[in-house]
Amino acid sequence: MSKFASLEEAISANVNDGDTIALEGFTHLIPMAAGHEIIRQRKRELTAVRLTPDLIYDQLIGAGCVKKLIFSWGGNPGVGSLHRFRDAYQNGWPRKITIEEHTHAGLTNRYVAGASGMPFAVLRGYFGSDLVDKTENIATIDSPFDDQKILAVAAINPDVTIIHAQQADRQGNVMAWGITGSSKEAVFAAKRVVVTVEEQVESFTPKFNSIIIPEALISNIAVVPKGAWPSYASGYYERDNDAYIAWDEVAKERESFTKWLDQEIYAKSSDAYQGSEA
Amino acid sequence: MSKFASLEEAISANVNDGDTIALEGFTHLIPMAAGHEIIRQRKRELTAVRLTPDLIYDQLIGAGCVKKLIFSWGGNPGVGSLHRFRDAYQNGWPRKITIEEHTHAGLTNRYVAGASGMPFAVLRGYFGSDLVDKTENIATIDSPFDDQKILAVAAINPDVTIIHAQQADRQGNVMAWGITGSSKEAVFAAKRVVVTVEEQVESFTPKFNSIIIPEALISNIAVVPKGAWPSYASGYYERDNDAYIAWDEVAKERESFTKWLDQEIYAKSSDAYQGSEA
Amino acid sequence: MAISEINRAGSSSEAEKNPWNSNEMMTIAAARTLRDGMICFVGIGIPSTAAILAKATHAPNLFLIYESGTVNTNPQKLPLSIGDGELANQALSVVGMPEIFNYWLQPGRIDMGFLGAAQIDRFSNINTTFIGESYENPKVRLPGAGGATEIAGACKDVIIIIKQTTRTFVPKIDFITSLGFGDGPGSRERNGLIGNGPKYVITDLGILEPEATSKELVLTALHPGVSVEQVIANTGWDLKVAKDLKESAAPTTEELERVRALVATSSRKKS
Amino acid sequence: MAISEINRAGSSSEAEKNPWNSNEMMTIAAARTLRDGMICFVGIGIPSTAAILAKATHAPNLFLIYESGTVNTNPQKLPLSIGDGELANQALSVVGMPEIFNYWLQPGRIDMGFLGAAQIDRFSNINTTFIGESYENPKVRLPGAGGATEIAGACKDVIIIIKQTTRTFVPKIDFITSLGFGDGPGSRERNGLIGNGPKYVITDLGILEPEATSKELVLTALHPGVSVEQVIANTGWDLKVAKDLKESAAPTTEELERVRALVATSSRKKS
Repeated sequence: MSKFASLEEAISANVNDGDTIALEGFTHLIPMAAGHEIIRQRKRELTAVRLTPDLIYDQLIGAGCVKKLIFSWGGNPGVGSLHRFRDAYQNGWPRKITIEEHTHAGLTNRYVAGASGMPFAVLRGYFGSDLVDKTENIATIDSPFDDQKILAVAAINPDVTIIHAQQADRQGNVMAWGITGSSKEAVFAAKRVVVTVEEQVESFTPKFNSIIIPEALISNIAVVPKGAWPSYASGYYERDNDAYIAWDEVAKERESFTKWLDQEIYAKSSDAYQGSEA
Repeated sequence: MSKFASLEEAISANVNDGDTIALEGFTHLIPMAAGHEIIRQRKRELTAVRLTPDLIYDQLIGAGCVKKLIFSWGGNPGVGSLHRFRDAYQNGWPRKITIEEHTHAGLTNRYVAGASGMPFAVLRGYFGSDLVDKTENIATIDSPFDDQKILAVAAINPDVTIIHAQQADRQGNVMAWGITGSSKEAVFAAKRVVVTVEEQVESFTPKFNSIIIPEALISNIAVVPKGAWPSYASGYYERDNDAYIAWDEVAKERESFTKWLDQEIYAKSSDAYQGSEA
Repeated sequence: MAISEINRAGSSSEAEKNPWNSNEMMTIAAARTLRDGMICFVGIGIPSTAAILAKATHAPNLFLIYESGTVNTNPQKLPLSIGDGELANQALSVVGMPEIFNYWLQPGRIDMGFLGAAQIDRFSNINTTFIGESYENPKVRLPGAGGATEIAGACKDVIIIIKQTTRTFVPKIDFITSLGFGDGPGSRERNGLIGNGPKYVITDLGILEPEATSKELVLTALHPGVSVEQVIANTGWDLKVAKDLKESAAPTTEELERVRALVATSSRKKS
Repeated sequence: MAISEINRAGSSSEAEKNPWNSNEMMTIAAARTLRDGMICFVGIGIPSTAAILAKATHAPNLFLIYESGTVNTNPQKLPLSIGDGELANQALSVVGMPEIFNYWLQPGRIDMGFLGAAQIDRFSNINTTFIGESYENPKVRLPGAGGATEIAGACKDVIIIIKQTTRTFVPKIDFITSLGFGDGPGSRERNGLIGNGPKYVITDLGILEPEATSKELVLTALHPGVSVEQVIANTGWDLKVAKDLKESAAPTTEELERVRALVATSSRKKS
């Protein structure tokens, strides 16, 4: 009963309409191919959680998969706006989406609480920001030991968390290294976990700044080389900054986006994924 | 202004009478030589925090350095009792000590709160245990998001945390690998940090399960080979189980302990520390 | 725990071929309760021996976690301390204790947790803190909770391994370190514990299980050669006995050989 | 932010030898505020350029942390995104974001945090969330808080880098994403913030600092070639000007060369 599966199988088996999903990875190791497969399988009514929506959620939103976005920084890093997100939020195209907006510290701690099986986590955050009045799932509580007011954020427990990593071993354990953001917490917080990896290896070799995700936490693994493109996978390929810039043009207009969607997603099969061609 | 110092200087500069100290390391990398130096410098009125008092705090308590012990499991691992701890707690020799007793989960989270600069951390712990009525610095709070009762533990911020690690680089950054327990949190929680290391190296090489303590967090570093003996330092030497067993005999009687104290601590200088001779 | 107990199973024919002692039987009985693929939170001593034995026999994919931070470890010899180098060297990974307690144990991710105890009562509440009249002036000060309180609270199921005598099986324990079923049904829920509580209490004499409704411990199996009277005589309360009382299968030759080989890997000298 | 601004410092002799643009001056002014050994929480863009410049010149032991998890990083070229590979490759270590926010930022361990903004008011409150009438129907939706709210709250000191126009320096910002001094003295304390708040607001025209008692921004320095009138005309409120108004030193040749070399490392194509 191997957990290795095709990307198509992994998404089909673990992502359902109406799910709360978290595709994590901070700038690095963003599971782009998995996002494309969610679009290809025309999943709908998703609540999509991610610190930085980035291109991956701009695409999911533009394709109409998302009803609610939970996030903490919504731009195209180093480039500008996420046009599909803005068009959906401000103009309702292709559908109206709602948002729940946090700070990085707050959303990270929502994952921490979820990973810990707690109803909430505490931080000194949001204080003085107008976000306090706009954001669900935060509350002020009193310290039982002194007179400080503390901020509590509600746990988030995605139905499925999807991450991309560099390697899986034969048993299906996963190793990622470099910037991992809040991925570990998003994995521990999730009911189901899908991992895409650059490659399968016989065994791991030590790396600085590595984390291991035990097979026991993972629902399915798919080997998807370049699965993080145009973000990057340390040790495999670099961030394609040109593609991030090019996305600005693609996403700016509904027509150019729709054309991209048809040509790059719907017209391709999941196993034809090769980031460099898109 | 190098942070490298002799063990004598490092303890003298950072440990004061009346301080709250945390010498961490879980079974592995216990800073035994640093503990001996605290005894040798006859520090007094210490509040000593550690999940497992182990031999190191049995020795500090027997030497009269400690007024209060904060801990979560007080035995000689794999052997039996900590006789000096029991003699002090039950009979007041060489002085009466008070205790504050937690669970591992609770005391670990006291460090987490301290590391986070928060007044407290939350967990689902102590529930149903009589410890709830005996232990300071815990409280029950209400979840603001549902009707769960949650346990809060107060932050602990030691005046000084001391750990042992395998390596320091030339800049004074420290690398430890293998079991590190709650050491990282105890370091982040502390006002001052002393690290003893097996050796200084030019640069680090990748290891599985390693943590890096940046020089910026450290007050002083001392190179003390075998500084964790009779606990162990992965990659350097193994746990001296015989010494743990032998300690049972040494610590059982006040006379044999006093003789040990005179011969092995007071009669030796700090730079004569060689674990294997003790 | 020296391997020096009298073999209580003097009468069975299997025992004549393969005499075993009560520690071995207790270890083997515990190992048999583990199913392949379980995530187990393991302590030092008999729990480790049982878990390693199970992994070497019928449950090769047991996933063993120790509180020291070793995740999915596969020790080839018996660890002598909870943070033994063997546990770290054979682990898939080693993580900090906040991750162990907050991310692994607390959310109910552990299928089976092992606990020992100095005292146990009829509702499987256990004491590892002190023996005597008061916390402040104990007769015998024990190590305390360590990970036990939250293991008892959060694991889906718990196995307690303890030698059965009237000193250990007492009507009222001197201190509740870790909650079993409190004062009976509903007590765990009122205390906010998410796990099911103790599933088996495995002793050198037999196996006890909480009754489904009352949650009171019932003797459900005798180890070979042990009589009900013997168990009752070693219990400090009026022990309930199951109608369909079973007998544990005697240790097989393979089980015994593996337990003994494991114990032989222990390099600990006897003092 | 293309390097295409008119050099505002046309009159100084230094400028004639070494004409610079306003982005360069803003970057260099920010770099000069950093002292060796500081722990700085850095963002992408001018903050990165300033921090790397300072580290390459007068502050070689600057300790740079980025929210992506890179600790004590020493980038040799300009990162284009907050999680750039260069930041990870040149870091002492890379840790998870809970450690960055909970263990590094929250306890007040950071000496200096950098922030940008779309709008700022006289009490250094900043908006990076939206421009327009309402949160629900913004005219322009901006990226939002990211790390900014807690950077503003917890760093010992904060530098805000922003181009000065009447669109950015406004009487009332449309949304307080991150608190500066709220509505004046005592506001930070009432809100439970532990850091001192903004120390410098560095613009393309000069430097503003909060007045010690009122906490209102005061123009304390002009960049070379800029007039007070020019700054006032680019501020949306009645700007206070310090009595001892200073002039920033013109960029040195070394500063300019290093800034330009850094910017040249950026491999980003202009679209």
